[in-house]
Amino acid sequence: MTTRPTDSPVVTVTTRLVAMFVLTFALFTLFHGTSSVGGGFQGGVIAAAAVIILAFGVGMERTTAWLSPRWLLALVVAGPLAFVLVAFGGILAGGSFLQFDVLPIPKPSVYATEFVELGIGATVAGVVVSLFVRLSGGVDNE
Amino acid sequence: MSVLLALVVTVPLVGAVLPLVVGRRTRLSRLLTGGILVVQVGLAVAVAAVVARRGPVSSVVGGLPSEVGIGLVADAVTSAFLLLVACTAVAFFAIVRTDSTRFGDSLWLLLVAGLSGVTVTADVFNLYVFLEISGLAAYALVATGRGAPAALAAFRYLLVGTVGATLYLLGVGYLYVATGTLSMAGLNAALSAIGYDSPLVIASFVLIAVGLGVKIALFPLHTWKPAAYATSPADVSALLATLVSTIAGYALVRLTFGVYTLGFLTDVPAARVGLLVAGAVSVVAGGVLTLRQTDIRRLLAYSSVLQFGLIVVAIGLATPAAVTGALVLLLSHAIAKGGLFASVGILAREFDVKTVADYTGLVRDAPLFTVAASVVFASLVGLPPTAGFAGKWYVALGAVAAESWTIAALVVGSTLLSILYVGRVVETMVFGTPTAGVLGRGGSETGGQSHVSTDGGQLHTQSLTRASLLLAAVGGVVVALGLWSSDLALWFQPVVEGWL
Amino acid sequence: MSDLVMVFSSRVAYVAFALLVGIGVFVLVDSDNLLKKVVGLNLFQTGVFLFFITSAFRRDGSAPLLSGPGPVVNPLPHVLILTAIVVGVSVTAVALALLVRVYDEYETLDESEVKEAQQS
Amino acid sequence: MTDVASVLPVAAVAIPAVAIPLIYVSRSNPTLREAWTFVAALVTFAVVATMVRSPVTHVSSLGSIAGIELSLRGDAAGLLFALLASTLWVVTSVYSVGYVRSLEEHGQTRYFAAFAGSIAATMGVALAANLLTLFVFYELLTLATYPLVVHAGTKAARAAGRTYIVYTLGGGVVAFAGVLLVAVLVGTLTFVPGGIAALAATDSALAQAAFVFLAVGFGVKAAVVPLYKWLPAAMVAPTPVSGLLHAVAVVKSGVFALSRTVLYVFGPEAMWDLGVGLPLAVFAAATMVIAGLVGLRQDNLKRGLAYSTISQLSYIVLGLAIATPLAVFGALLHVVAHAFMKITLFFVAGIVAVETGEKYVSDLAGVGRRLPVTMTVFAVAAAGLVGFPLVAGFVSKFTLVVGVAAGPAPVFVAAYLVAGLLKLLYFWPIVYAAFFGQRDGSTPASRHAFAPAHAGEEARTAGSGTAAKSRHAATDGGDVAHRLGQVGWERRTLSTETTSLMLVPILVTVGFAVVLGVVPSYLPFWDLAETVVWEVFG
Amino acid sequence: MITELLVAILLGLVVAAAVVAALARGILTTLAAFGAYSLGLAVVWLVFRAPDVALTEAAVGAGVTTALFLVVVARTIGFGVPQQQRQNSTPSSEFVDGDEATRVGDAGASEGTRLRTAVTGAVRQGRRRSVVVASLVTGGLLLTVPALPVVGAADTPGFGPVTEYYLTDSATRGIDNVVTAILVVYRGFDTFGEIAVVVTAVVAAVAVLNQGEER
Repeated sequence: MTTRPTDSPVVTVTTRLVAMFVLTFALFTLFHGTSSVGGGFQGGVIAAAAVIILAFGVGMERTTAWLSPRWLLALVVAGPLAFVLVAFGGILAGGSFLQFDVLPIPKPSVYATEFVELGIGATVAGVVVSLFVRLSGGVDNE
Repeated sequence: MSVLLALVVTVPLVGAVLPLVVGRRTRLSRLLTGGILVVQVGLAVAVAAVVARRGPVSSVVGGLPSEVGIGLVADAVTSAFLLLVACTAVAFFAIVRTDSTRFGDSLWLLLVAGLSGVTVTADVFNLYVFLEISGLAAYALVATGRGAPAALAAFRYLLVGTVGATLYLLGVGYLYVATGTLSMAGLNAALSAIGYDSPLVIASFVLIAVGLGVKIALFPLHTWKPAAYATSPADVSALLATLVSTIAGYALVRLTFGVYTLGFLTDVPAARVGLLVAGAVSVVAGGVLTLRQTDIRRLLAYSSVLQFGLIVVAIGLATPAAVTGALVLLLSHAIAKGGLFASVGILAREFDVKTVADYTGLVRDAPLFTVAASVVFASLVGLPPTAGFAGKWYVALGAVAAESWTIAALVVGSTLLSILYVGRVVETMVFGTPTAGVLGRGGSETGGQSHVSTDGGQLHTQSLTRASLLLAAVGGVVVALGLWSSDLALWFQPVVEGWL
Repeated sequence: MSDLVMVFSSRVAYVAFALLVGIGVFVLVDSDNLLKKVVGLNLFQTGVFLFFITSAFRRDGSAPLLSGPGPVVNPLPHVLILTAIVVGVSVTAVALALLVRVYDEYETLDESEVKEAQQS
Repeated sequence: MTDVASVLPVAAVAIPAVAIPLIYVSRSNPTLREAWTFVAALVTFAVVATMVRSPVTHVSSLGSIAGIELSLRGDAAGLLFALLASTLWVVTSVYSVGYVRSLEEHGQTRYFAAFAGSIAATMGVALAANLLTLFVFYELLTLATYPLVVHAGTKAARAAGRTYIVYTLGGGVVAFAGVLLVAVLVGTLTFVPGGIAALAATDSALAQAAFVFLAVGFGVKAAVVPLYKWLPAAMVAPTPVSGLLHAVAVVKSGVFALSRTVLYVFGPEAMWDLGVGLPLAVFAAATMVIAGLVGLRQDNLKRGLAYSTISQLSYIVLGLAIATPLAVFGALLHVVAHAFMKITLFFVAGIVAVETGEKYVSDLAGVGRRLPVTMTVFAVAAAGLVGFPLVAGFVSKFTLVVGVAAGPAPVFVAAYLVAGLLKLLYFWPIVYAAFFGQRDGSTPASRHAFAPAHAGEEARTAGSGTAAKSRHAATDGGDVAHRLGQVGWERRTLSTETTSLMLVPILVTVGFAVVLGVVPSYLPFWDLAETVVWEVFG
Repeated sequence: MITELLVAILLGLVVAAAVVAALARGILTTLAAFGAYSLGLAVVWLVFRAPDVALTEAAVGAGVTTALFLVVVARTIGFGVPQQQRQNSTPSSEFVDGDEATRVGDAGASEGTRLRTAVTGAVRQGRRRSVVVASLVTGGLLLTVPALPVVGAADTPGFGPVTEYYLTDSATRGIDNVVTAILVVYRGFDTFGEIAVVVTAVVAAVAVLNQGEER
């Protein structure tokens, strides 16, 4: 049933609007992880929720058409990559594994944390969307 | 140096991404995975070398104060299990795994990462995270088996395994509420300060022990194991049989003595009795259930229930000899069982021999296999001079030293339980008269049906040789480990003494 | 007796935690529908989450944001549960994937029917 | 004697072990395969002989298991047993070739390989320097002999194998408990002549328990009542196996382990102080008499010999239990004497089976005509077992009786006399019937004196029995005749009665038995036994 | 006190939702109850001053998890009418049994999931066993409740030096949200592992489904 496109333009438009709004909210959550409520998980999951809403509203085929498997894979890989960069960055900067305050950037803890959060958000979003697509029997992300 | 411990986890974890990004190039994926596994062995060797030279190493991720950050630690015992994980993973990957898929390769690495993480972490919550990584990878690996039963077995495994992990998590919660810390060293100190007989501490121990008991597959929490191991592919069942329960058992040892300490077992006799009873019940139930199995891999899985019962009994005894015995048994059982699952799995895959009856008269077609299997089985039974005997000897020594006569009788008598099922298998292999060529070779006068066509003869001979040589190597290892068990015990000694 | 009432009424959230875990276990053991077992697993896990979040709470505390006023609740259990929630959804996803396969093979997700199918 | 690190003890164990793969790889070439057996047997014998002649004690270490060193040490007691086993392996190898070839046995490679493995384990038992090492090889011996017991592969053989394995491994488990207790009590397992001193000073209840465990555990292989059932069952094995393993290697390993326990772990004095010497003696005496009585009723020749073995083993155990210097000396001599005599008897039984297809005493009346030399040898060996002078059994038995009479419970002398009488009652009719009986049963002597007809048993074991007979009948025209209705035996002479591969071995073993009976100190066994007694009792 | 009362009421609702999810016969009812349950919990988290967890719970529990359930139900047993295959495989007589009337309420329930329930005493015995097991678990946990600190107490070990460190140090680092600070900076290794769990999940799911399709 979720894979069947809905005919009603009202539904389609509404879900697009809602999805846009949710996606914005997701990004907001994602970027404000260090200063207020939110972070990578929350942002990532909400972003994925936007895609899911879209899929329920406009149909799975049309949703997945927008989703490039390559991009999804890139998203999934982003989190571990961000972690590894920061982790080994800490070592290269003379600190220890995954040490933030030695990184040669301004406000290292804050920005490095933001960076990692972005990676987490990307991975979570990518994974949840992939899972949703695969479980609903849609096109796989290979 | 501190980065070494982090690398042991990070390398396979990040490496697990590589098979995903190479796309459909299966060979490349296999090559990369193999490479990472080799690197992992190197890392484990490095850790062992450092430990040998300087004693235990520890570090805190992120260069934080130890009580704040997540600690990693490696001592003599840790390094032995790290080596076990790394070596087993690469050996079975190279020898037993034939049809790699990139997702499977990735899961393989994730399992290694999770188990290595469980081994080196010094933080009880961090342990949960790695327990879940290894768990998820294991469930999925089981489901890579062909056919419906594999999916169902994996699903049941997932349900039970997740319940176990969640119970463990809840135990961690109780510990945290009682102490306000999650680091093992911090907990060790805090628990003795607040008193071991606090209900929260006892509750946490029960939950953690039951949670890990699921992964260890103690009776009656073993239900996931036989089906999962009997339906998964040869390589997977070998890997899981070697590592999953073993590392959980190691975690139980580590937590019992590193966190709760002997003081807890002394102040709360019920906890010790609980461990002893749980172990004893597993020994007996495992022994009895093993006798009733017809499928060879289910039989092996049930035999693990018996073996881990002994290990838990040894933990409950909590004497230096018994704990040494538990560690030796963990290692020896892992190697023996892994080798058996691998070779038996290869035979099941290539020749469709799956039940004990299928092994009738195997010696004619596969004499080396039969002899090697007998040696490995002897280790499971605990006959000298194998490693299994050494482990049992230490445990029995501990039981006698503690004057726990019932337990001593159980440990010594468990040999008889094992002999019954092992004897049946060996006798079938050696003296049974097959109705047809067992492996579809050599024909038969009665014109019975062979299991496979003779077309793939060459390939089949190869895989039989492979299975036989693997098992022979494992047999050599269990005997060598038995003959060097004193050195192994000496290697563990400082750690065990530190615990007790 | 009234002591006991006091003890439990001051720990209502912990009582609820015990109940939720129990309900989760009940569904896990009782349900014949494999899908529903996964729901039970989720109930079970969230019950444990309740334990953690409750333990972090302090009566006069605010959310663990430094910009906020006054003492804050304990942030660490929140972190642990954030992690655990993500772990939980991951497990659920894998469980569902397995069920898709089980259904493809047996054409049912009813445990007793699966058993029958397996035996035949 | 001083201890010297040496490879010889390891070599004694390793050479038979190395022979196993060699035997296996040359499986397609029977001559080469058997050559390996001979070479291994001779080299092993040479190694042991070198140690016997050497003025020093050879010690070698095999590493350690579970914190206790695995080491081998060629002391007097060990060499006594090692020399016995290696000598008889040479003889048995010759006999085996003749036997399996004559019967065209299946699985000959497995047979020879397992045989070599059994010898390796026996050497380990003999030369073990401590209780754990002994236990390790004791268990290995069980595993190595199992394939030989079930060799026939028939249902009966597999059932016997199961009985064998349950008894012996079960005994191993009990012995394991004993080893464990000793380790915990005194922290060492190394053999000390006269016993580990610290053991006498420990908790006597635990020390008693340890002794009981060890005695029961090792008593299984020594076939002490009531743990003897496996031995008659194991007689389904091929005859050379019965001969070497179930008259020498396996059962003597049990006896030898028991003597190590008594003489080198607990010490004779401590044993009696603990109050466990008397019960052991009672069990031994009971075994002698019971086995003698049951043996009388056996019509199957090999089973009868098995019961005789059970009885004779307890001669030794009783000597050890009484533990006066002379009794121990007699016991050690009897280990040797019984080995030579009993292996001879088993070999004769094998020849009878090969040449005539008969397995039952009641079918053997008059067989002395068909197998004159063989049956003469049988008579000599039997006389020795009964205790006639000029054969080995007389010397050892006499020493035993004198030693026991001088001990704390002289009443046990009676057991030896009764058992000797029972032996006479068993062997005399067989020998008499063989030479003076008639196959048609026309004289009273032709029938078995005490056993009922074997019809019932024949039906039970029909599977293997008739197979052997028919195979035999096809190859030997001479006996087909009597099967077709002719009664009586064909008369044959030394050169024609059987293959020399089988005849020479029995002549050699019986020769040894006679030498031991006439000039007992001529062979090194006497000196070795003397050294042991001197070591233990000071 | 207001908070306590609010918490009690909310928890009552949450437990009620859980009971509905547990006892509902149809899978759709169960899932609806489960969604409500998750939302309720999210509100509880808010009241307990855990906004980050609340946000995640709402998005994951009520959102993603429920959505995943829905697509899988749609793909497998379906929501309403019994499956075609089922009618082929089971005799129609099974549809007629005494309990049918009680189920009419669950219009959207899958018939298949309840075919066999309530037919025989064996099932009832199974249910009794489930109740016993669940009661034992709950009872065991309730035993520990008196030993737990009073809800809202601030003098527990949890508010010890470690938490103090987190609060002061993340202020020095300039991270306002302490949860984020702990998640990434102090317990980054956990989060690393957690990312790995997520990746494992997708790899596992794809591997599982691929294997199914390869048949």
